[in-house]
Amino acid sequence: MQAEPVLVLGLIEACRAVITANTDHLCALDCAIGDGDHGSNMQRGCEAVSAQGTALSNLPLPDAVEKIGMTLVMNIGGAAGPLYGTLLMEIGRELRARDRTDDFAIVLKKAIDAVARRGRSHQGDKTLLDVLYPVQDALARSSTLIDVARHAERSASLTAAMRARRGRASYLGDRSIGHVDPGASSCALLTTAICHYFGENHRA
Amino acid sequence: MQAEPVLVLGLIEACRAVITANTDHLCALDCAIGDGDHGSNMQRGCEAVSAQGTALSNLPLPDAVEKIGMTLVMNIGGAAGPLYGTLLMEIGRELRARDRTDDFAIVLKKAIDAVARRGRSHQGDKTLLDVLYPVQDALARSSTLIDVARHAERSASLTAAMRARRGRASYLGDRSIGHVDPGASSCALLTTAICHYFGENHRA
Amino acid sequence: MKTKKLINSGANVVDEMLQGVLVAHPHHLYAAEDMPRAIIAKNGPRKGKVGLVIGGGSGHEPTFLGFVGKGLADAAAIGNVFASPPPDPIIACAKAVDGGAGVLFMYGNYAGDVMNFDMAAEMLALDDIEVRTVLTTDDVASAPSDQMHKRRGVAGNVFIFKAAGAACDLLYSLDDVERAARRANSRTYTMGVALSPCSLPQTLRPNFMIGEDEMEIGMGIHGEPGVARGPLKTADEVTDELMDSILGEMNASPGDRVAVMVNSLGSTPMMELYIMMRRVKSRLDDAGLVIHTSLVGNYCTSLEMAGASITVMHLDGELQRLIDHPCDCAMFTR
Amino acid sequence: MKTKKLINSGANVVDEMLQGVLVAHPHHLYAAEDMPRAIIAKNGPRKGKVGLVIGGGSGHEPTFLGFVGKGLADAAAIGNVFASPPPDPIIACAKAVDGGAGVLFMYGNYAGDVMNFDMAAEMLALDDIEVRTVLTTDDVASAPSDQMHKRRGVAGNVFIFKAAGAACDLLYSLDDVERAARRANSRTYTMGVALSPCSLPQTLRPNFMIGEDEMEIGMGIHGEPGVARGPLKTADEVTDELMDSILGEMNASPGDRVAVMVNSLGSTPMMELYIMMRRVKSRLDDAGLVIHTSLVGNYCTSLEMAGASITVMHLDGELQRLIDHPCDCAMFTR
Ligand SMILES: Nc1ncnc2c1ncn2[C@@H]1O[C@H](COP(=O)(O)OP(=O)(O)O)[C@@H](O)[C@H]1O
Ligand SMILES: Nc1ncnc2c1ncn2[C@@H]1O[C@H](COP(=O)(O)OP(=O)(O)O)[C@@H](O)[C@H]1O
Ligand SMILES: [Mg+2]
Ligand SMILES: [Mg+2]
Ligand SMILES: [Mg+2]
Ligand SMILES: [Mg+2]
Repeated sequence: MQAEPVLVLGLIEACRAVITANTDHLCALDCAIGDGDHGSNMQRGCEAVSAQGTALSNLPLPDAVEKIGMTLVMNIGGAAGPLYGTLLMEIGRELRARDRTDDFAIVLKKAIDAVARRGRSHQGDKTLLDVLYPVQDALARSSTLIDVARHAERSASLTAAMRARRGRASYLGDRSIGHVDPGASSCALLTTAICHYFGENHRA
Repeated sequence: MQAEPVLVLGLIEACRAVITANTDHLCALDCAIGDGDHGSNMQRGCEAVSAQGTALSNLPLPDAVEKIGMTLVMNIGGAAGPLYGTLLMEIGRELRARDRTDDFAIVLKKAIDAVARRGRSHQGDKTLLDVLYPVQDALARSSTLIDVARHAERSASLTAAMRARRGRASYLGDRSIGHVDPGASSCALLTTAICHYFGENHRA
Repeated sequence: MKTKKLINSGANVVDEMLQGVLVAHPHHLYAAEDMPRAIIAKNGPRKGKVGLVIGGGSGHEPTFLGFVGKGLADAAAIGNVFASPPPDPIIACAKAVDGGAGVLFMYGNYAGDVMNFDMAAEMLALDDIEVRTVLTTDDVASAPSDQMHKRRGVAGNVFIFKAAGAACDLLYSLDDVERAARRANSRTYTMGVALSPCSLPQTLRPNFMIGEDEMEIGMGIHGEPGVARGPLKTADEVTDELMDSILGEMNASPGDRVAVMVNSLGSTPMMELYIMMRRVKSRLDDAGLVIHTSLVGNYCTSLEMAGASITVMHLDGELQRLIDHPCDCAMFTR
Repeated sequence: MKTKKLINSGANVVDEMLQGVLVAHPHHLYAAEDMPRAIIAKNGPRKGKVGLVIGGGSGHEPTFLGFVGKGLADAAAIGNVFASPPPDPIIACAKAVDGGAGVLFMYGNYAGDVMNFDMAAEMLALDDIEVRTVLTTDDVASAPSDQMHKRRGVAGNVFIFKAAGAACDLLYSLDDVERAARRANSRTYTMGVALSPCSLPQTLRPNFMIGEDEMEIGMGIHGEPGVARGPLKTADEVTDELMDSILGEMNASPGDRVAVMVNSLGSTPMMELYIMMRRVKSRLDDAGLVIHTSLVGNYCTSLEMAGASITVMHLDGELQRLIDHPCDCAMFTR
């Protein structure tokens, strides 16, 4: 199973572009309930992945995805690095472990569970999991790409009502309520960008 | 020669009052061409002298004046302490050394020269000497109290045109021009307050 | 309004800082090969000694890299500003300092650090390097006392790392180092106050807003909000608030000895720290506690944040010996 | 807008600071009897040794009191914020440290300090204590090189005092201590840059105004204006400007050794100092000069002023030995 080079490069660029356009916004969200660096962290990660673009595009898809995860881990650091990194490394490993690639919802579920284990966190803790699980859910229900993206965005905004139980925001207790979680926001932005990219280029 | 207790106490209070009323102003002048503390320095000195009021008022006048000078030295520090302190210590000593107290202009001249030696400075260097010498001059010419005070104030404002050659302001070179010297300003304020006090209480 | 900083580019601050650190401290420090963010003590690691690896985000200098040296940490893994280092430099640190007696990871209890150090430990396990972890949780403002494990690690790090580093230097076994480190952490209490924010070099924008005459008690060292915001008080009143919380946690008896730190968060001058120290002393006197040793200065900062923290380590015989043990680090010598 | 400070009252900051200093450093420091502003080393003065007395205004901590201790200064006379101490504490310092071999006064070249220390020296002469004076004049920004005697003393103090203190500790005669101190001063060059002002505790108002993206090269450590104001540049550009001036003064030959300091004026984080240090090193490399030792941190501050200074001491064999000589001070240990 060889990655479609254009696909991988296109997705990488779509993700990089949406993060770059929202770096300040994500930092501002993180200032409110964290330490203000989530935008810079994500940007650093995306740029490191972009820099490996050509090398990645020649790998089989599972290897490419796993390597993207590793690159995110090693370049983002902080909380976002292990979380997004684990997500992609696990997706890559799961993809490699199975013959059928059409069962992406199951692959994603396993990867998200690995993220939750890594973060010792659960849905409802006001983290990026509160976007990842709903997105997975929508995929499992075979929603349209547009619906998946909408779902991601709504889920991110719903984190505003939550009380943070993990990460820096958890120290605010009730004062975390009323703010969208930065990790949830970046996750929704990435989901939307990915859905949009598939919509434009690879009608699913 | 016993100090007239009321005289000494009255002068001390007159000086303290005018400095207290102008502390911020003197600090602001010092901010422009120095380190911004001249007002606080002078206030600290005046308060230390006031605190000794009763003790001072029981001393013979030369001793009282010398002790005021010593108190200023020991409490002001910085440049103003040795300068104002030397002025008063020398006035006290000169007063003690002579029988006639009416020759105050000569007494003052000797004391100002001692200040200049202490500061290794001269008239025209943009310091309090540029008020002290003109004041002494006016006294030697037996000017009225009102004239002495006017003279002091005009002399202080004339320091604005000078280029500082001593003290912190000297590092500004030409950029010291255009600002009134803080020490000259405090000296004029004190002279005016003293003249006013004599005018009100001891018509000379 | 952007904060003025003496930097070249927001993206390069950490790498350039580390280059400066290495040229300034060539007798104390070097970077692991091909891993500039793994800073190793020249004179610390040795055979048979437990290796102590500390680390965390940058922006808290001299924490962490200043505490690398003989008698203290053997290595520090350095992250970006306010971001945990990734596993790579952590692994490089562990490998460089492993003397066959195992490695102890110590760092502040933050989700990001936990995840990255855990990933590193998992990978090291594959190489048969035994790794233990002791999180520092000294910030009493960050969770109630029945949830100590949730607390953040802040300036108390210095004393806690110091105790653990001494235990390593004295060739304690891994079990004993871990025990001593846990004990050091459990007896160390910090609380801070912030007066003004800092700005990340990437954004140059203040990371929180605070009124012209306000202060925030209990703010974290990355600008995480604290327990109470209120009008700025006098140094004595602020010190009392911090000491009330600390003493309330301590369960100390008259005659007990303590190590004390009054720490600047970055831009608070030493003058103010010593004014607070004076009050700390009178509060400890009132409680009958004896200052065994004290530190006053910049030990765990948040870039140029204004504010201060007070740390009290409740000594016992062993902790006292460990705190007194000499150390020779790039930015800290005892 | 008033600057927020952790103080009790603007009038008491120095006395309260000193009380804090004494409780924090009881093994290093004590105050002369009835003279709380005369801070004496517990372990420094001794018979037959020249006594070194330093001093100046407060607000530059750890200068001056942090450099009192064995191997460095024997005492420091402490003034109010940015104001020379009066003669009284200076005299008390001299009497406390006089070991019969004479006393050396060393302080920055400021009119106020000169007058107060001179008054003290005159009074001590009456008591038959021989006093010599060496002014520090390391600030290259403060006067052209043909008027060295007019220059101010700034962060270079640390190296210059260190060399003189070592000479005292090595029991040099008063003549030789004076000679070494003058040589140390004549070979030490400092230049600084300020980015934002500080506020005196008495007024809580910034002591100068500077634009949101401006810096001032050559500003003094009390906010005295410098040689040029311009737009904020990168760390490398700023370092180059400072190093150009310093190297231009130095008259050094390739292979010569130097002691280097990158000093924060108060609120500039260590991260930025080390970024500058990196560039200092490459400039020294270009000139073929070898860094013998370096200091990076808060050594001579101006309360919470933002900015930094670079000091280079051009070593020779003797200065190198003096700089390497151990010292043990409250806030500085080598
Ligand atoms: N334990 C955790 N489990 C899951 N997600 C977490 C956890 N801790 C933090 N996060 C996510 O990470 C985001 C913060 O990422 P980032 O700002 O890059 O890292 P840091 O908190 O180290 O500065 C949070 O908004 C949240 O979504
Ligand atoms: N060498 C000197 N000779 C005479 N007057 C001086 C000298 N140096 C400073 N002054 C005077 O002292 C004033 C500053 O006093 P002050 O601000 O209290 O001390 P400092 O300069 O130590 O902060 C100057 O405005 C000037 O009038
Ligand atoms: Mg963050
Ligand atoms: Mg002044
Ligand atoms: Mg972070
Ligand atoms: Mg002054």
